[in-house]
Formats: sequence, C-alpha cells, structure tokens
Amino acid sequence: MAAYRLKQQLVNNMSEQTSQSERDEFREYCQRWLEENRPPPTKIPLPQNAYEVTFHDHRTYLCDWQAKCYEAQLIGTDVPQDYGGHGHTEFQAIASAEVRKANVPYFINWIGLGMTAPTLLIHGTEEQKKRFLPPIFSAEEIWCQGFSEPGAGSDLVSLQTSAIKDGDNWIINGSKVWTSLGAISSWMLLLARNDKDDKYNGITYFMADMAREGVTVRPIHKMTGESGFNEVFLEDVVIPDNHRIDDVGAGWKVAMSTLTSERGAAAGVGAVASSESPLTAVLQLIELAKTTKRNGITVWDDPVARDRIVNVYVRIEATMQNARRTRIKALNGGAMRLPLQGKVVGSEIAQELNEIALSVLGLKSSLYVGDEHAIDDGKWALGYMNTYTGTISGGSSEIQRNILGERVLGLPKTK
Amino acid sequence: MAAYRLKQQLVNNMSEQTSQSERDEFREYCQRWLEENRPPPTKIPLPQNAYEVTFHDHRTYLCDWQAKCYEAQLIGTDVPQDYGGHGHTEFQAIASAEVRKANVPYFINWIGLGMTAPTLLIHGTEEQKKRFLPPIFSAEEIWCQGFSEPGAGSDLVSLQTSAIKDGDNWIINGSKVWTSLGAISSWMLLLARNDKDDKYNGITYFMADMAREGVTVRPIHKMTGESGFNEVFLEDVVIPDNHRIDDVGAGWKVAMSTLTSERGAAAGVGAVASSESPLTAVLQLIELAKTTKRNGITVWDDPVARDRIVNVYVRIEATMQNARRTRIKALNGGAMRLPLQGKVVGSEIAQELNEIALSVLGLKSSLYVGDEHAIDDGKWALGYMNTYTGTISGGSSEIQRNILGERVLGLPKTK
Amino acid sequence: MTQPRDFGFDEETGMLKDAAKRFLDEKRPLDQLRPHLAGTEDPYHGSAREAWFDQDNWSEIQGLGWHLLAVPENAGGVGMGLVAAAAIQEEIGRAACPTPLTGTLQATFVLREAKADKLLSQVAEGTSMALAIHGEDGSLEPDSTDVTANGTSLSGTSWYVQDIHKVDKFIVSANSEQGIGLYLVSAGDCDLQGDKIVDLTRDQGRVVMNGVEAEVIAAPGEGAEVLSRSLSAILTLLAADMVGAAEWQLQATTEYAKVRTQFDRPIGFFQAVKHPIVNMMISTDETRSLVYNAACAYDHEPQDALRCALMAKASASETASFCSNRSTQLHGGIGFTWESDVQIYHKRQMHSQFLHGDASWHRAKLAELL
Amino acid sequence: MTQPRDFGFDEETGMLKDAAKRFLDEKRPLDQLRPHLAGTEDPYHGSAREAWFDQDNWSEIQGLGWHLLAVPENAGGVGMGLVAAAAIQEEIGRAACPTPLTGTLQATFVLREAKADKLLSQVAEGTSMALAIHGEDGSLEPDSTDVTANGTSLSGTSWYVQDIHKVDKFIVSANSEQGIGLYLVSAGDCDLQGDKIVDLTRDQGRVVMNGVEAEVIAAPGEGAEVLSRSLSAILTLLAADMVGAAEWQLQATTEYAKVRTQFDRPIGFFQAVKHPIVNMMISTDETRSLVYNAACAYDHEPQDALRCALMAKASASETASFCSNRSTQLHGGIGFTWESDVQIYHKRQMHSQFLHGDASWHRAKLAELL
Repeated sequence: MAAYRLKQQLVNNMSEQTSQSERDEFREYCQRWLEENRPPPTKIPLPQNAYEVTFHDHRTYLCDWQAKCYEAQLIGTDVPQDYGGHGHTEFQAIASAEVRKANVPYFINWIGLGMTAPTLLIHGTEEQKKRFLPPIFSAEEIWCQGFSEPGAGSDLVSLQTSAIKDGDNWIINGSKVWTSLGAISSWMLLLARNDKDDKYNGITYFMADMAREGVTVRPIHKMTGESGFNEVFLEDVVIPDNHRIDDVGAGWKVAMSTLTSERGAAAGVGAVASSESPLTAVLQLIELAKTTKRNGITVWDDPVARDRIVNVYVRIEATMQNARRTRIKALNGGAMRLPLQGKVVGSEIAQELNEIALSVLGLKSSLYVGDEHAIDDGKWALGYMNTYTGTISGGSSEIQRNILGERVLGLPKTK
Repeated sequence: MAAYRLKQQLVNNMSEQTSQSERDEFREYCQRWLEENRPPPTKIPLPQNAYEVTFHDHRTYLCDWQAKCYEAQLIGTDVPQDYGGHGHTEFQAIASAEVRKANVPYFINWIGLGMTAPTLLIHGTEEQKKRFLPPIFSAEEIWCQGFSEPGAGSDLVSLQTSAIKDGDNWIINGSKVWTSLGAISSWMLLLARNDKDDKYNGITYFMADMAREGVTVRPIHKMTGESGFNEVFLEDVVIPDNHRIDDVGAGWKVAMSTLTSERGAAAGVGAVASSESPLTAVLQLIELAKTTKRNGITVWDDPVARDRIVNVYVRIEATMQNARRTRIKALNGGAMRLPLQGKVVGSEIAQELNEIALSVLGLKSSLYVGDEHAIDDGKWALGYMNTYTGTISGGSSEIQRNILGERVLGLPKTK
Repeated sequence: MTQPRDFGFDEETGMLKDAAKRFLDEKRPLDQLRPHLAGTEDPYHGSAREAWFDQDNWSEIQGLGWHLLAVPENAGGVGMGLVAAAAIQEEIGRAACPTPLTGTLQATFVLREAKADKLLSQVAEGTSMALAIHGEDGSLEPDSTDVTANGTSLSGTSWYVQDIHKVDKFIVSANSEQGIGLYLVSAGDCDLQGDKIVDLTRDQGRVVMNGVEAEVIAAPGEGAEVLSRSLSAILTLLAADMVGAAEWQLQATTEYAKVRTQFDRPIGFFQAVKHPIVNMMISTDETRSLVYNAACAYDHEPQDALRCALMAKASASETASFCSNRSTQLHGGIGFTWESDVQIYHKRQMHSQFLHGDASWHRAKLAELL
Repeated sequence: MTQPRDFGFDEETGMLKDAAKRFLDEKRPLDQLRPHLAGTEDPYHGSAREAWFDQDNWSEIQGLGWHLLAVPENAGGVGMGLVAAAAIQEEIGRAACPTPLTGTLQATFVLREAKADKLLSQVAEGTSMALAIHGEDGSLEPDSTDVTANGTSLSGTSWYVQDIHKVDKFIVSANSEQGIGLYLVSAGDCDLQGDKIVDLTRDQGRVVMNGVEAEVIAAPGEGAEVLSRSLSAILTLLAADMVGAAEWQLQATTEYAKVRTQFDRPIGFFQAVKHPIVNMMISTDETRSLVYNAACAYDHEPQDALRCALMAKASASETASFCSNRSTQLHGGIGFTWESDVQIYHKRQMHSQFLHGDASWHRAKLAELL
C-alpha cells in the first residue's frame, strides 16, 4: 500500500528560520500593542483610503500614527537595521496581518511603503537605501508616484515626459496625472523618457524632489468630490544623477517590478494602506442588511438580497484563501498565477460589494457624506464610487486580464 | 402652445395597401385554419429543432405538414404567383405570427424558407426563381447550407473549397462542415472560391445538387447525441453555370445578405423554424417551477429562483417588443440596430432560460430524453445543450458583437 | 392584443420628441448646472447643496406646453397619453435635465387616476408638483406614509421627496382612521428640509407638515388604490428617464472609444472595450422597447399596464446599473473626474435605480401577476 | 485560527496528489470509456446506457490504497484526513474518471462520523459503497427519504443514487417511528433500476428495497445528525471533483485558443476569447482555495467545517456552470460534438452542480450561520 508506506517516510519539513513559538509571541505582542495604542477617531471622519487625504489635520494625525507603529516595529519589521528597519525575519507578515485585523487607521505613506521601499530594496544603491528608507517608515517623507500621463494611461510605455542629461543632473519636462497624494508628498517616483527612439529601453526611473523649482501640483476632483488625485507639471526640473534608480534606460523593467508590488504581490515592509479589510466590509454589509428594515422586513430577510450578499461573502473568503494558498508552492499553480489575480479580483469584488450595499439601503442610498440621516455617514455611496479607482488605476481590469492571459496562461499577446 | 397646435395638424397616415379589416380577416382565417388542422403528435417525439431531423418518419410527417401549410397560404404568402407564391401584400407577417403562436410543428425546410428564398428573390434570375421557389415552399426539395469549413468557422471568408470554370460548368472540390439537414437535403447553398488571390471578391455563390456524383455526406453527432449536423465532402462535383447565383466573385456580398436573413431580419416567406416561441418557453418554465416541489415548497415559492425566472421573462418580453419596434422608423435608432441584435440576444437568453430550467429541476435535471421519469421527456437538458447551436453557429456571439460594434456603433474594426 | 402595433407613437408624438431633443440639445441643461456645482465638490462640507434649476428653462418648457401634454382637454390640457409624456421624459433623461417637469408629469397621472379635474386645471395653469409619498424607511407599499390626516389638516413628514425645492405643491399620501388619502399641499405652507444627496441633478428632501391645510385628491380609504393605479405611469416615466440617460451613456462611451488612443489604436478597436459597449446597447434597447410597450399599454390596454410597467422599471434599473458601471470604467480616469459629465449621469442613474423600488422588488411584484 | 497555514497539505499529501495525477494521466480513463459510449449517442433510443467502469483501474486504485486513505488506522486504513481525500478526488475530477472511489470516499466519512469502525473495516478490505439518501423529489434535508425501516429490514426506494452499478453496498437513510437511521445494504439484495442520464461518466439509478436486511450504521433518531455532520465532507469532496474538472476545462480551452486560428491569428489573441478564459481561471482558483480551506477545516477546526464546506460547494457550482459554458462556447463547433471531451466534462459538471444542492441552496444554508 503505497500511501501507507508514504506515511512512514513522512519527514518534518519545518525548516523556517524563526520558530513557531517566537512567531506566536510576536503575534501576541502585536495584538496587545494595537489594542492598547489604537488612536481615538478624528473629529472629521477620515477619507476611506489614503488616496484621498488632503486635510492638514488628517495628515498630521496619520503621520503620527504611522510613526508610532514604526517605532513599535510594525513597519519595516524585516528590513535590515542599516536601512532603518528592525532586522527581524518572517515577522512582517504577522505584523501586517494583525494591523489589518485590528481595524486601525491606514498608513498614509502607502506608496512609500508599498512601492518605493520594495523598489529601493531591490534596485537601490546602498546610499539610496540608507538615505530614503528611514523617513518612508516614519512617514517623515510622504511619497507619490508619477507614472501615468494624460496620453498614457493603460499604455504606460507611451509616456512622453523627457529626461535630458546635463552634466551630473537630469532636466525633466512633462506632466503626470492621477498622482495620488501629490499635493502632500515630499518625493515622487518618476518615470521619464531618456530616449525617444527606444520605446521600452528608453525610459529611466528617478526619485524627484517635489520641492524643486519647476514642480507644480494641481488637484483633480474625483466623482466623489474628493481631491486625492493631482496633476503634476514638471518644467525644467533638475534631478541629480544619484537620484536615478538602476541604470539609464532600465526604467521600464524597474517599473514593472514596482507595479507588481502595487498589483498585489507581497510588499514586505508594512501593511497595505486600506481603511478596512474586505472581510470587515462584508461583515458590515451583513450587519447593514440585518438592521435595515423596509416593507416590514429586514433586508437580510429578503432571500434575493441575502443570496447576493452571501455570494460576495463567499468570494471574499475565497480571496483570503487565495492569499493563503499563494505561498504554498504545491498548491498555487505557479508563482504568479494567484498574485496577478489579486488586484483585479479584489477591486471588482469591492465594487460589487459596495453596489449591493446601495441596494440594501434602497432610497436611503441617496443620502451622502455630510447628510445627518445618511446611514454610516454615507460611506457606502462614497465607497462605491471610490471602487472605480481600484478597477481603473494601477492597470485597469482590462489590462490585468491581458496580463493574466498572456503571462500566466501563455495566450498570444493582444498587442 | 406648440403641442396643441400640433394636435390640430394631425393627419391620418394610414397609407398601407391592405386595409385593417382585410388584415383582421386574414388573421382570423389563419387562427381558425391552424386550430382545425393541427396535426396529431408523432409517436417518437420530434427533435426540438428542424436542425436535428434525421428519422424518415419525422421527415415525412414534417414535409406533409409544411406542404399543407403552403397550400393554406401560410407560406409564400406575399410572394408573386409566378414564383409559386400566393401574391398577397403584408399578409406574411400575420401568417408567421399566427404559426408561431399556434404551437404547431416547425417547418422542416427552414433553410430553404429562411435563406434560399430571400436570396433568390433578391439575387436570383427569373428562371431560378421559377424553378426553385415552388418546391421550397412545398418542402418537395429540402435545402441545406454549405458555408462553414473545418478551417473557416467564424472567419467565413477564409474558405478554401474551390470552383474552377470548365465550359458551361464549374468543378467543385473541398469540404463543408456543420451542415444542418445535409443528410436529407436535395440542394445546398454553396460558397466556393473561384479566385485564390482575392479574399473577398474571389468567392462565388452556387446552388449544388446533393444527388450529383462526388457529394458525400457524413453525419456529426452533437453533444446531445443527435446527428443534425453533417460533414459534406465535394470531389469534382459538377455544377452548371446557371446554378450560380449573382455574378462570379459576388459570393461574399450575396452571403452577407443571406446571413442577415439568418441573423434575424425578416425572412419574408414563412415562419422561422423553431419548435416553440421564447414566450411559450418561459411560460413553460414558470409552469415547471410552479409544479416542481422540493424541500417542502415549490421552486416558484423560492424567491431566489423566482427572481431569476422573472428576469428571463422580462428579457423575453423585451425581445418581442424589440421586434415590434424594429419596423417603426422613428423609434428603432437606425435600420440595422435592432435586427442585428436579434440573434445574439435571442440565443443567449434561450441559453439562460434552459440553464435556469435545469436548476429548477435540481437532481431531476440529470434524467435525459428516454428516461421514464424525466420531466417533460428530458427536453430541458436537451434544450440547454442545443442552445449552443444558437450561440456558436451562424456567426458566434463573439462575431455578432464585433458586427454590432462596428456596423451599428461605428467602432473601429477589430480585424 | 388591443395595443396599436406602432406603440401608439403617432406622427405628432414623433414631432414632439424630436422637438424636445433639439430644444434640450441646444439648451444643454448640464452646462447651465455646472457653475452652480463649483465649490461644492468637497463631500465633507456637510450640508445640502443649494437647490438649483434653470427657471428660464422651465418657463420655456411651459411655453412649449410639455407640462400640459397629459392633462385632459377638459382641464385645459392637450389630452395626450403616457406615450407622449414618456417620450418627453426620455429626452429629459438623456439631457439629465434638472426640471420640475419630471414630478409634474408624475403628478398629472396621479390626478388623472383620481379624476381630480379641478386640480388638473392647476397643472394646466402652470403649477408644478412632486410626489411626497414615502416614509422614513423608504418602504414602497402605498400605505407606508408617516403623515396623518385630521380632516384636511396634515401632520408628519414625507421623506425622499424629489425636486423638493423646485415645485409649487406636493401630492401627499396621509393616513387616517378611514385609511390612506391623497392630498395636495402648498410648498410654502410646509417646512422643507433639504437632504445632502449624491445625485447632482435632483434635489431631495423632507416635507415637514404641522397641521398644514390641504386640498383633497382622493378621499381617505381611496388613496392607496389611486396610487396603485398611477404606479404604472410613475414607473414608466421613471424608466423612460433612465433609458434616455442610458442612451447618453452609450453614445458618450462609444464616442470616447473612437477618439481615445492607447497602444496606438482607438480603444474601441479592443474587444474588451467594444463588446461591453455593445452590451450597453443591448441592455438599453431592451429597456427602451419595454418602456414604449408600457406607455402604450397604459394608454390602450390598461388592464395590462401594471405588468408592462413593472417590466419596464425592472429592466431600466438593470440597464442603469450596467451602463453606469461600464461608462465609468471604459472612460478610464476621465469619467471618474468631477469635470466629466459621465459621473453626473452615473449618479442620476444610481438615484433613479432605487426610486419607487429596485429591480428585484419589481420582479417580485411581477411574479404575483404571473 | 487553529488551521495550519498550509491547509494541512503536507509533503505526503503532495506526493500522493502528484502520484494520482501521473497515474490518471497515464491511464486516461476517458479513452477507456469511449468505446463503451459508441452507438449510444442517439438520445431517442430510450433506455439507460449500460453501466461501465474500468474494473482494472479500480483494482489498481485499490492497490495504491486510495480507498483506505481516510479509513482510520484502527480499522485497517491509513488514517489520513479529508485534505488527502479531497486531493485525490480533485484528480479524479480532472480526469472525469468513472470510479466507485468517489462514492466510497464519501461513505468513509459518513461511517467515520457514525464511528462505525466495524463497517470501516469493510472499506479497508475493498468493499465499495455509495450514498442512497434521496427521495423522489430530490429534497436535500437529511430526513427526505422514501425508505422506511422496520427493525433492520428496509423497504422503499432511494433515488438519484450515484454509480449505482459500480458499488458493492449502499448507505441508506431510512425513516422509522424513532426517526431517521442509517443503514448499510448489499447491492445484491436490492433491485437496481438504472436511470438514463445526461452525464456519461456516472451511472445513476434507484435502489428499490423490499424488506432488505441491513446492518445499522446509526440508530433510528441519530441518522440525521450523522448525515448533517458528514455533509461537510461530502460537499467538500464533490467540490474538489468539480474544481479538478474546471481546471481541465480551463487548460483545454487555453490550449485550444493557442492552436485554433481564425482571422489569421490564434483565437486566444482576441480579448473576446482571452478574457473569458482568464475569468475561468479566476473562478476556478476561488473555488480551489475554498476547497482546500474546507478540507483543512474539517480536519483541524471541525466547528467551522460546515461553513467552509457550504462556501466550497456554492463556489464550485458557480465555477462548474461558468467553466462548462465558456469551454463549450470558446471551442466553437468542435466542443459541441460528441467526439470532443469538452462535452463529457460539461455534462459531468452539469450533474455535479445539482448533487447535494445547488449554489443558491448552499448560500441560503450559509446565511443561517452568518
């Protein structure tokens, strides 16, 4: 009996560097710390995502919160101490998971944590890592991302912003759009074209000081009314060559690895910024349905509404189990199959969830943020609209499906 | 008050050639005749569509039925008497509507009625119309269609079957596939390539005698087990030049007008072959849900199931109202906008309807045609599978959406 | 079938609809609205947007006589039916036009069902109206009002009243010991409390009444029945508005897909864009046919009107949801900005979707008829 | 969370699953099945297809010990859990393999929940089993049986019994005055009446009992509880089968899209083909993760097992429906032919979708837990 023999040969493959007991201890520490240090709510409610932060009060509050979490070793947990990290091994995932569960405010410097830090850790010089990582962790320097341009949305590689070498400096001219946090950032991850004739290998990756002369930021109002996005105009902006990341012309390659971070792969330096986990959101939705009464019954007692809600609940559990499965080589069907699905699936489910919430509210869904009778301060209508940020930006759902079909399944390239 | 003045100017725009009273009288005649002449059911139930007819008994039964309807002026109603028609005006639509409502057997020669006849009426010579139309109406000559080839499905224009001119004849070599009724047809509408170098203008349209030497028919079994489709092999088949339709090289243009007939535009010579109208189907589905009991209640009393059923009911009513709107210039948004939607929408709704029926049946849906306990003789599972004929053949749903996007909305051509 | 084949859409109605389209294309109500939205973007500023509609536009519409289209001739109107009213409302929706006409047309049909000729004369004379028939929880049954009638004196609050600051009078459903009655009150006699809502093209709020003196439209015990009968017209008008807006969404997205270039091609080249746009068209056309059918049924085959109206609004809610979603998605970042009209239509459709019930509610009601 | 992070999917389970995949890839059960389907295409021929399964294949599977994977060690088995059993069942589904293993694995978990060690020894010794727990109307509650027990004598009919002609014994739920009990009967003592079904890879039928002598698995009054507890395992195994089949559908459609050329391009170039295939992958992966989670919960966190199993099967039914639909559509005419394996998987999935309840049933059950 083959299976029985197999059983005898079973070996314990516990080869991880940190023991289970150490991990349990750290997890308990995180839970306790978060419980004890949860900040009081802001007077004016925070926007749902770090994208939309513009108010000075919100900014101060969130920077303080992030700094405190950094100090408590919940951020930069596994990063070497030379770069401002805490030098642990395999603790970051635990810290991030606990932060997500604890329902505490998001980290304002999510681009710095989610994109700049991973990029620098892979592509940065020793000097760059030492200079730039610590203030990312502490939120002393907020980062934004300058990839998209008015003519280059999904088609990132058609970007036109120019970088011309001038001695030890580069001179940048062009404009960027959809720049989250642009209005409050110290630094921008910038893609610029150093060679017009080489589409893919003519792009270079820079860190741009937003305080430099020639940088102009203009807020864009979203359909929600919030002004998280910005246009950024760059006119003869000077960037020293030591603020270039990786080789001249390697920008596209580096950007792809940065975007992979954005698209759901493990960031590795801190919890991704989001006001609430999808699980929290769907439990809130269920609660909403149970407490909203119409036509004599609660919405939860309407089987048609309940069926839709439970369907979303199942899909959200599936995405969480997908995340769990991602790390198990024997079960993940290939390294990129699940991570590349994360963004498109997560953003579309979030959209569906929020749209269902509107139907739960019925006529009450019309009441918006600021209306005294709006249920949950109008967050569902606001949240529904903001889900389009998820399905459009950072690679639209359409582009994501191309990538999945081509890179994971090996289908021929559409373009 | 403009509207009020308008009212004064209102003119009676009854400009139709047949009066309302004549139309009412004809409608009553059709209803009465169909009621009185409804044939008794066959011993072995008919297949759901004319596509699948293979049994000799079914064929005889259906040919007799069609001949009788022709004689009763329900077919060829508005066609000139010179071509075997009955020479009426605006009566065909009435006859076809009543045939559809009466829930009588379908017309076996649906390709002859729906494709050959309209094509000949537009593109045929006087001689061709006189020779070929009467036996189409009477079902003395069954027709099939030879467009698709193994390598050319949706991409019809890549067909390879060759036609080489030889004196007053053409010599045909090649093979066709998915040929409905191929095994029982006298004639085939055939597209063949007379010029290899001219993709679109190198195709000619023929009528091929299936009894000719060199024609071999091999049945293809569908997933339902039925053998309505066929492969047709053509080896040095001789076709006289007077069996060519329209000019040499005009085949593609003619085929497009033929396909438009298939794709839902008014055929004009007889009711389209189909065992039942979508309305009948959805009413049967509702009845099924009301009579199927599970877990102590009828399926109709399960609000989730009922919601899905009613949704299909609404969409079917919409397609019927679309058909009504098609003829009203002020409301149809352009001549082709609604007709070109007919096929894709109708076939997809039919698929959804049948799939819902399976879920109404639950475990009972497993019982197939021929099982003594199968509900409605297993027609729902059979019908569900057959709906893929609708979404795949005659221009797949994917191709239909390209056509709609490009021809109706003017979007750039995908290919 | 006693319905005319042409949906009762005669030459006159066609000319009316064309004229309405031309008028609204020229007036561009959204361009008029824009300046009034400036500075109100911030969702955290916390109070209802100042209600606004274009008074000139309303005067012109009255000059064209649209408000009395459906008023019977003996009450001074044109005496046309729901077919004509829905045709106009479709154009209103296509233009996303903020106007008291919307509520006034709905009110007209309630008054017609109540045979309230005297009050219909008020409409003919230019009085604008809106329905005030919902309680706080937004229930949809006709008897779900939070207002009580004591004789002709009304007290309580009507919720989710549309275009509350645009109209002169409200049709209020109120309860009393004899059952639900319908009443007409003057806006000036009530306390109007504006909601802060998502939709930028409507204003909504609560009509608070403290012993407000009312005219009787339907006597106590008869109001629910009148409301039920007029529901067919209300749903059809709403669905017509939504199909007009959906057509705008379809056309705007189609045009954008022709001009926006990515990967060296207009994005409409890509099936991931083309096919959803086609699906918008399919959905819009289904709804449109059901709307014309419902309007025609109301005018010509009233015993079937409710079934047809429920189908129209159920379909309209699905279409509004789908077309709003795809129009925003396929416009990429642009449609998501405050500056774009795409978001204005999206919000109007979100709102319309839930007015007088959503799709599954209407399908449940429809099931009762099947 | 007391579940292991790796779904309890240890190295041993991984090796087992790989071995199962290799074995089934080599044996190609569908190729073995094909000759037995020839001549049975005609749906009008009117009788049940002759039941068939590959006896050699079953002997080999027994040789590999898959049937006793989940049998406790004290009953002569390997003592592994649902994680391992579901891993094997996933491969069975991927191969669409007709085998008595499917029912036997389900039965094993029912016997385990009943603590019927003596009967589990029968499984270890090679006895194959299937569940016979449905009444004629196909109700899903544990007490919906049409069989009655008089002591250990059973009479009545069990409907929709899977693989009826492949197994040695049936687990029958039967009613008596003391409530539902579970019983084991020998196939040879019963009248087996085959259904004519759509699915070509299973055989199904009715087990007719007239005073058949049975062994007791769970005493009267305890059967419903045992069935309810084992439901988590049954649903998870079924969902595992379906996710295996869905993965086959995904891979087959992907490969076809790479080789089938239309308009001078492999059809996978077109987004109208590419994106639906990606959606098949997304749906399949959601289900797969839920299946592993459900199996792990059953083994390690039983108090959460039912919730997880309901999610797995609800998701599996949606995935089976969607992947079947798209695999057939995107294969064009080819997938629609009898000769294609696409239709075989499609039919197996159609069948699985409704076994032990469909998606909305499971979501309704899930709602009771939320």
